[in-house]
Amino acid sequence: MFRLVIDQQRCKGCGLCVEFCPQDDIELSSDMNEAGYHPACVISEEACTGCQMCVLMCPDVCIEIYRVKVEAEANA
Amino acid sequence: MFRLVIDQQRCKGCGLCVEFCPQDDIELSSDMNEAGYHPACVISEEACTGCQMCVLMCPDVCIEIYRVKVEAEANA
Amino acid sequence: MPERQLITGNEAAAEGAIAGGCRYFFGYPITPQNRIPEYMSEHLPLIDGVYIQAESEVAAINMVYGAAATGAWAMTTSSSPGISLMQEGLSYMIGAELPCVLVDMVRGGPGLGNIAPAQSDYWLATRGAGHGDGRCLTFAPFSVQEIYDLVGQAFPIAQKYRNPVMILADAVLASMREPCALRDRLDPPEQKPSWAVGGDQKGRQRNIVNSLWTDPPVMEEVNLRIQQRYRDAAQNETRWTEHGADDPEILVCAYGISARICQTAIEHAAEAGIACRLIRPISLFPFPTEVIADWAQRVKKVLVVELSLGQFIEDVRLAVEGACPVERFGRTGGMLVTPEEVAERIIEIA
Amino acid sequence: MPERQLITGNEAAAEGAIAGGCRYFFGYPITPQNRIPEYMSEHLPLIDGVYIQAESEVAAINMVYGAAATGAWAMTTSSSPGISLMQEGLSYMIGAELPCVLVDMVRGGPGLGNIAPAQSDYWLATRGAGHGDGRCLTFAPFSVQEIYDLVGQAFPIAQKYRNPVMILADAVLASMREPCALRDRLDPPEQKPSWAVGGDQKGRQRNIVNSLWTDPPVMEEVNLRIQQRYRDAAQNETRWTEHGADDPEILVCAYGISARICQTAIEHAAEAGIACRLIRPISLFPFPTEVIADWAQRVKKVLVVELSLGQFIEDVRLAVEGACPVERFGRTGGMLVTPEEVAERIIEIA
Amino acid sequence: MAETRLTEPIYKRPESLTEVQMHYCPGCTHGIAHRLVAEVLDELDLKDRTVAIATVGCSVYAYEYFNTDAVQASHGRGPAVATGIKRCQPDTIVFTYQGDGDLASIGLAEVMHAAARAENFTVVFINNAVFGMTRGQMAPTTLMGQKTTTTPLGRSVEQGGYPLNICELLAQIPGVAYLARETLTSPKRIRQAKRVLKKAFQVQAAGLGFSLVELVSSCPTWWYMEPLEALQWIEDVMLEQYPLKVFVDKLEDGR
Amino acid sequence: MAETRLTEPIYKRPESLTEVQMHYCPGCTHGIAHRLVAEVLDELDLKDRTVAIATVGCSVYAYEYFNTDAVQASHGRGPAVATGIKRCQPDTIVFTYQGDGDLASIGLAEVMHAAARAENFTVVFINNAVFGMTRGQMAPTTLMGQKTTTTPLGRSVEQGGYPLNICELLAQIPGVAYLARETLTSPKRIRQAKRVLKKAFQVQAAGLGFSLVELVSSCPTWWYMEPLEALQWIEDVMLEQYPLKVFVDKLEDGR
Amino acid sequence: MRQEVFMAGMGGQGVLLAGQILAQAALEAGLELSWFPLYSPEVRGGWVTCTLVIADGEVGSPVVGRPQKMILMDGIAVDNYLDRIHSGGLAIINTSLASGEVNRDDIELVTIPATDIAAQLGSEQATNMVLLGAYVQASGVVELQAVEQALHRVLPERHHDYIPTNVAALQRGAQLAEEQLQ
Amino acid sequence: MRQEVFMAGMGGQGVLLAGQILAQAALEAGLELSWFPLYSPEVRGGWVTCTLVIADGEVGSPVVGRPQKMILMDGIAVDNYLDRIHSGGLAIINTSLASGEVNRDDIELVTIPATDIAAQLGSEQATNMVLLGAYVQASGVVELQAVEQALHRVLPERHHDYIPTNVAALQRGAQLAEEQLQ
Ligand SMILES: Cc1ncc(C[n+]2csc(CCOP(=O)(O)OP(=O)(O)O)c2C)c(N)n1
Ligand SMILES: Cc1ncc(C[n+]2csc(CCOP(=O)(O)OP(=O)(O)O)c2C)c(N)n1
Ligand code: SF4
Ligand code: SF4
Ligand code: SF4
Ligand code: SF4
Ligand code: SF4
Ligand code: SF4
Ligand SMILES: [Mg+2]
Ligand SMILES: [Mg+2]
Repeated sequence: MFRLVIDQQRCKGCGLCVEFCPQDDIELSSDMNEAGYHPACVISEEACTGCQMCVLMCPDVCIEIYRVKVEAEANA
Repeated sequence: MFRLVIDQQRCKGCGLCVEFCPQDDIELSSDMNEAGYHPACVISEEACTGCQMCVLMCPDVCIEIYRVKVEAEANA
Repeated sequence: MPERQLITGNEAAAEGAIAGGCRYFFGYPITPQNRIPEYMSEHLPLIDGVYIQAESEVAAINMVYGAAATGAWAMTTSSSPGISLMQEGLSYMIGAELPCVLVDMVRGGPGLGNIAPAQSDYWLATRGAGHGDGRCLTFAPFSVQEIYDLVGQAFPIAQKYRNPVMILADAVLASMREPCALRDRLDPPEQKPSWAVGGDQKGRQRNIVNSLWTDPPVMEEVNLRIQQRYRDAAQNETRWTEHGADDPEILVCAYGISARICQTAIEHAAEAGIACRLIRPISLFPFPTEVIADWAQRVKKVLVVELSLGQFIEDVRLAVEGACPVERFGRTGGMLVTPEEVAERIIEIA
Repeated sequence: MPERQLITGNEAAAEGAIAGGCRYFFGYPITPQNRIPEYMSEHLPLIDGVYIQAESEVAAINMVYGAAATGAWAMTTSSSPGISLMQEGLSYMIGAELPCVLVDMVRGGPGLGNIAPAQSDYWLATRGAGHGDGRCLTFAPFSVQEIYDLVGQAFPIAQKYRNPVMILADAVLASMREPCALRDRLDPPEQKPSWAVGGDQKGRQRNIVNSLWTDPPVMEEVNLRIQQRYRDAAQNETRWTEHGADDPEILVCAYGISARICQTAIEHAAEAGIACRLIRPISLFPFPTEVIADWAQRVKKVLVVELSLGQFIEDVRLAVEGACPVERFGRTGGMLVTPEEVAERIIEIA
Repeated sequence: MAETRLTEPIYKRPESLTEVQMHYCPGCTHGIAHRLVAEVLDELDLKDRTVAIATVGCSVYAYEYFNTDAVQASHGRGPAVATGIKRCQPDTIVFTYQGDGDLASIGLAEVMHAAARAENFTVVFINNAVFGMTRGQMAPTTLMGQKTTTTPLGRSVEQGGYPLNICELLAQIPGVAYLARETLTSPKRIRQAKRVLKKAFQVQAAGLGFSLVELVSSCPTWWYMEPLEALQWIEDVMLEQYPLKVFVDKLEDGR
Repeated sequence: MAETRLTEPIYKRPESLTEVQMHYCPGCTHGIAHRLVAEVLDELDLKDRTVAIATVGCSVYAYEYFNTDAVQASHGRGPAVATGIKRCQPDTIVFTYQGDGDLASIGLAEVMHAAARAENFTVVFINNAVFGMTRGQMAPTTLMGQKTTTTPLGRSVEQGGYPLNICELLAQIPGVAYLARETLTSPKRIRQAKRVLKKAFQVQAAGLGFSLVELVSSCPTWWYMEPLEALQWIEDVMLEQYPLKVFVDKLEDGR
Repeated sequence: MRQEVFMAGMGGQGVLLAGQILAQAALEAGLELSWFPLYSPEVRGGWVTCTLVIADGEVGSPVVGRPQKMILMDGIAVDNYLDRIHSGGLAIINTSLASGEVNRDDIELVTIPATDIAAQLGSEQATNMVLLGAYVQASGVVELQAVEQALHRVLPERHHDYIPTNVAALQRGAQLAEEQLQ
Repeated sequence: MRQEVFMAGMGGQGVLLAGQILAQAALEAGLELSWFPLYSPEVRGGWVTCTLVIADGEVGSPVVGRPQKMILMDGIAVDNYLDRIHSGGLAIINTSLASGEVNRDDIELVTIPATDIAAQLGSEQATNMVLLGAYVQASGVVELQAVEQALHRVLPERHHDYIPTNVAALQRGAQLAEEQLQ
């Protein structure tokens, strides 16, 4: 599983990540950030394939991606 | 027959006309002109074919060529 | 009275030029004067004029040189760094005795600086024009209306003295909107000057436009002729306005946007009981030396207000010649002074 | 004493730079200073230096800008039209607080003018450096030896004040041959200044060389810092020489080649019974204002001799401030004055 | 209960970019180009010996964004400034970042001469067919018919002449060691753009001479388009004038 | 007794040249180039509506030699000056006469942009591989290995870079309507040079756009050669770098 | 009569347009005026201010150190500029984007939740008009109707659709100011 | 001691070289000096002049309005410059290329058919040396031998072949001057 960390203050809501996400997994938030833009946010962490299309397209380098490991708890 | 009129004050004695005359009919004078150059002069008017190679090569536009008509005198 | 429209200083410069008969514009974009080329690119083609976006300011001034050589009324406009690049070209224009009009909408410098208002191209305008003894005739408007008027008037002046005329303004004046009375657009003159190149040359001597004078005595003569024109211009074109008290304690000298600010500042000072007179040179070269010299005899002090660090003050000091102390107040690098600050300073030195 | 060699002013400028530690030269040929780049192209590659023939003067000054940004001691040289083309670049250097040395072998202007000696780039040198409030520190040698010495000294001065230093000479000084004592060539400093870019950046903050200060208060601060350096330079670098009578009737002011001429002229005048003192500014900016002001109190008149039409005289008048009449004598456009003519003029006005 | 752990960052902001927020308009590809250059510097481990040269155009603040030493150069003269730097410090990696106004209009002579001198630095050339910073005037690269603030009726031969194809010009110059044109309109092309940028820096590091990468870029603001629309316009219209190609590659040739 | 009469002048000094003695060094081909241009102006009957633009180089005094209106332009900026003239007076025939220092070094941007704008004037470009007027320094067109006063050991990639081939560059620009390179080394070539010059002016007269003729020329003085030797060097050495060719001919194409 | 008004906000909030419309209204009312903008150099975003001086005689300085009146579009503008209002002056504050609390008691205050009102009227873009309406009402510098007319002059034809909303916004702002000042 | 000498001729006549050789001789004699050329800008041809001031103290002005001494290489030089010689001064005139008649009786005159003499010595190029020799003899500014030595310094190695002819020319010029001045 992958986790997108989108820097919502940096984001200018250009929508390129939204357009190029093959999973349609990003949308623009209806909230505004301080600069007055509607920033991008992930729709479902599950759906993300970590393909980095969003990263490649983002002109403002707002997106970092991490692989998320789901581990059984040690004492489970 | 052709007559070359070489402006000897203009001539800088570069020798290009001399070199390119197919008839070898031009030489540099041993006299100096006012600018201190040895100007070109025609060797034999007869030998000149009017081919204008000298004119074409002359960087200082010193050479004019005329066709010379030899006429019997009117009352001869 | 013609209708007054709310336009920017940039638009006033562009429309003023067209109204004055200019039909040839060559320029390169630079903030804060981009509206001028934009306006020209829109309007000139509609009236058989020429707008060419040059590849650089160096090219622009040389296009103007060529245009001027044909007798055309040509213009370029720019802002500080661009004017620096035109220095060689201006020197050539002066050497070849060619007229043109240029506008410098001064921004904060040096270097890339910023796009805020400044007056730090005073020397560049009045002592500039590159190498050699030539100078630009220089006029400094202080309102949108005056930009419009002066730019239009600059063309015949340039022609008369066969010398570039510089209109020196700044980023505030460029972007400021004020009511401006627009006149009908004049047609360019039909008659080409006798020295102009091109056109039908049959039956007249060929004309040569040139600034190369290998022989120093000839070159010197050209220079003396140019200087004589400057003296003539000093006779005919020296302009200034005066505001304020007839019996002042303090003489305030300022031009352009600073003078606007000082207009209000001396009112503040008057309210505080200090009588001031404001001399505002409109022509910076020729400089209104005499009027300043006269008043300097009669005041306690002179305050020079300039948005630069001691340029304009030198012309004032050259006029005052020690008759009384001359002080400077101002900012630089794109900072403005306010009327309140100037008034305070007046009160301090009075 | 090191051996004296008969070299031209151009060669002195080139060798003086090398002797002073300069190893980086970027220039574009122009008469009458072609011997400088030629000399550099021959010598610099032999000592691990760099000679680059720039495609233009605009490129040359910008190469110097880049070189200076690395902390290198870099130089360019030119003559009047070329210096005009460097105005924007100089303004950038000042704005970015970068040092360099440049030489202007002034020729007759304006425009293409001629290649004869002139001093008509006085304003270009002292009030120039393009747009904005910056200026070049300017020194005017008057002999081949002094060219050699000053060019060498100019590099550490430029570094100290982080500002371009201009050496202002002319076509006579450029081509003149005089005995010149040559010192050993200094190595360039090993230590780069803390602000220099490039090299190994690990473990230090990154350096930025920049003249863009969008925020006017910051830009103003930069300007005030630069002005403070000029004031420091006025304290430390103001240079002049004095010649002639201790109790003069006439004060003669001249710099560079004119001052050489005046040296002999005041001897002629003395023979005719007129005591003169010659003040020769070596530094034109900073200007030796005080010494001129002092002497102006004690003489009948000041005679300014310049090979230009009223440029240098303004600095003298700003110093004299009306204390006594100031007159000008000189030629322009490549004409020289002779000692005899100057002496005559002295006698006339005395 | 399962615990999620963020491990393995798959993509992190490159170290060769500072944290400063870039000032470009939304969707402007300048930002993408910056990121790619920074990634290349990271990957080639050049950050600590690079000098970035910001020029005059929208990217004038590039010196704030690249986390390297930096010099701001006057309009068009970046290649001359780079020459000065590189000649004094040949071991430093130097690149200019120039717009089409900067490089192709006022600075044409400087870039061509640097190429002719085989100066060993890299030019990142952002061709967005317009002067962005100064409000959208015509650039030398503006397309025929394109409306700008100084070609209100569209560029015409009469007023503006023809577009300049910089790569095609530079390809004539033997001092050029690497020369390529790419664009930034899709993930695929962006990846390719990064590859060519990397090549350019490798060519420099190998001392082979002048390298330039032209990136056909967008200016949504002065094209009066949405960001996506702008990318589409590049694909549909601009690339016809500016075909993508590796023009010169001396690294490849030499191997 | 027979009388000889001078009739039929076969060759007379062209009217488009003044009587002023040219100042060029002996054997310098600048003079040949001047003559050819003047002959073309005569033959096309353009003398009375031509403005010649002298630039800065040995040919700076060209305004004294061409018997037309003339403008002396600053170093390298001839094409900008020509643009100003031609745009104000489209019916005037305008040509610049530029050396390789003037055109290819300081003035590279101006000539390329004039070509890109398809400015309708003619450039006569004298490539003599050296800055003649200023004492023989390296020009952008100087050959590899050629000794000049600023390449005392011969031009090398390290110091001077590679020669610039102006025609090859300009051939990339669509605004160019006529473009040819010739030389002046023999009567045959000189005749051909005149033909291409004539074409260039015809192209201008027809309003087709930018035209340029490069003439590979000699500088005996700074090549340190005799005039003939210099011509031979052109043939033997220079033409390899600068092959003779008609690059663009829109007059021909259009017919 | 000489009235100085300073307006400040972020790019995109219509600061300059509001200023220009008021300037046009003043022109049509036969007054003298001078308007100038100062803004940060970003193409989009950044801060924007303008100063408008209206007078019935010569305007004098277009630059004003301590303006009599201000329209402040958001909290940042309030923080940056409120201090500068001339004692006895007037501030119109957009309380949708700023708190109405200020540390000055020597000025008149009109607080309008302009963005909210504009949104209610159908377009947040009309925030500037709400504040302008309030200002015109509070200052009395020109008739509100003159401002409405100026809208037609200043807005390009293609934006005339927005005029009804803008007029409503002006009127609503004026009304609120009137209420507050009573 | 301060001696000013002005030399003038056409390009190619060796005016500058003569000046430089004399300057070098003066340097090696431990004197101060200043030499400067002025010429027309043609690459070849045109007029050439130079001025040399030699002194045993500070040189002062390198520019001289009325030089004490002149070397005039041809008729044009005589026409252009002779007027300027300081009263009581000295002119060395090359009578091969100028008439020896002058309209001044307040100066000393040495007339030498230098070109002819040089030609006799095998090289017209040595004309300048004949005149220089005459000048050195007439002026006594330095020893003739110093000039001969200076030749070695100033001429590039590859031209040292010419030195014997040049020395002969110097000596012949000196001799003729001595004869005339007796
Ligand atoms: C000498 C000079 N001339 C003009 C300008 C104004 N100027 C700034 S940026 C620019 C054009 C920028 O266009 P481009 O290089 O294409 O960059 P973009 O903004 O499109 O990225 C101009 C003309 C300047 N700063 N300096
Ligand atoms: C701005 C400027 N820079 C430099 C010069 C000096 N300069 C005069 S001619 C010339 C080069 C001429 O070379 P080229 O154009 O090849 O002409 P050529 O003499 O070889 O015919 C230079 C550098 C100048 N006059 N103006
Ligand atoms: S990584 Fe790929 S799938 Fe995940 S959000 Fe980005 S574009 Fe969409
Ligand atoms: S591409 Fe970047 S800036 Fe654009 S919306 Fe997505 S995260 Fe925001
Ligand atoms: S015309 Fe021909 S044959 Fe006659 S002299 Fe000239 S080159 Fe020789
Ligand atoms: S070519 Fe012309 S200049 Fe040369 S020698 Fe012949 S006539 Fe004289
Ligand atoms: S103006 Fe154009 S190029 Fe500049 S930042 Fe905005 S979109 Fe990008
Ligand atoms: S220097 Fe060269 S180009 Fe110039 S005139 Fe002499 S030979 Fe011709
Ligand atoms: Mg662009
Ligand atoms: Mg050449």
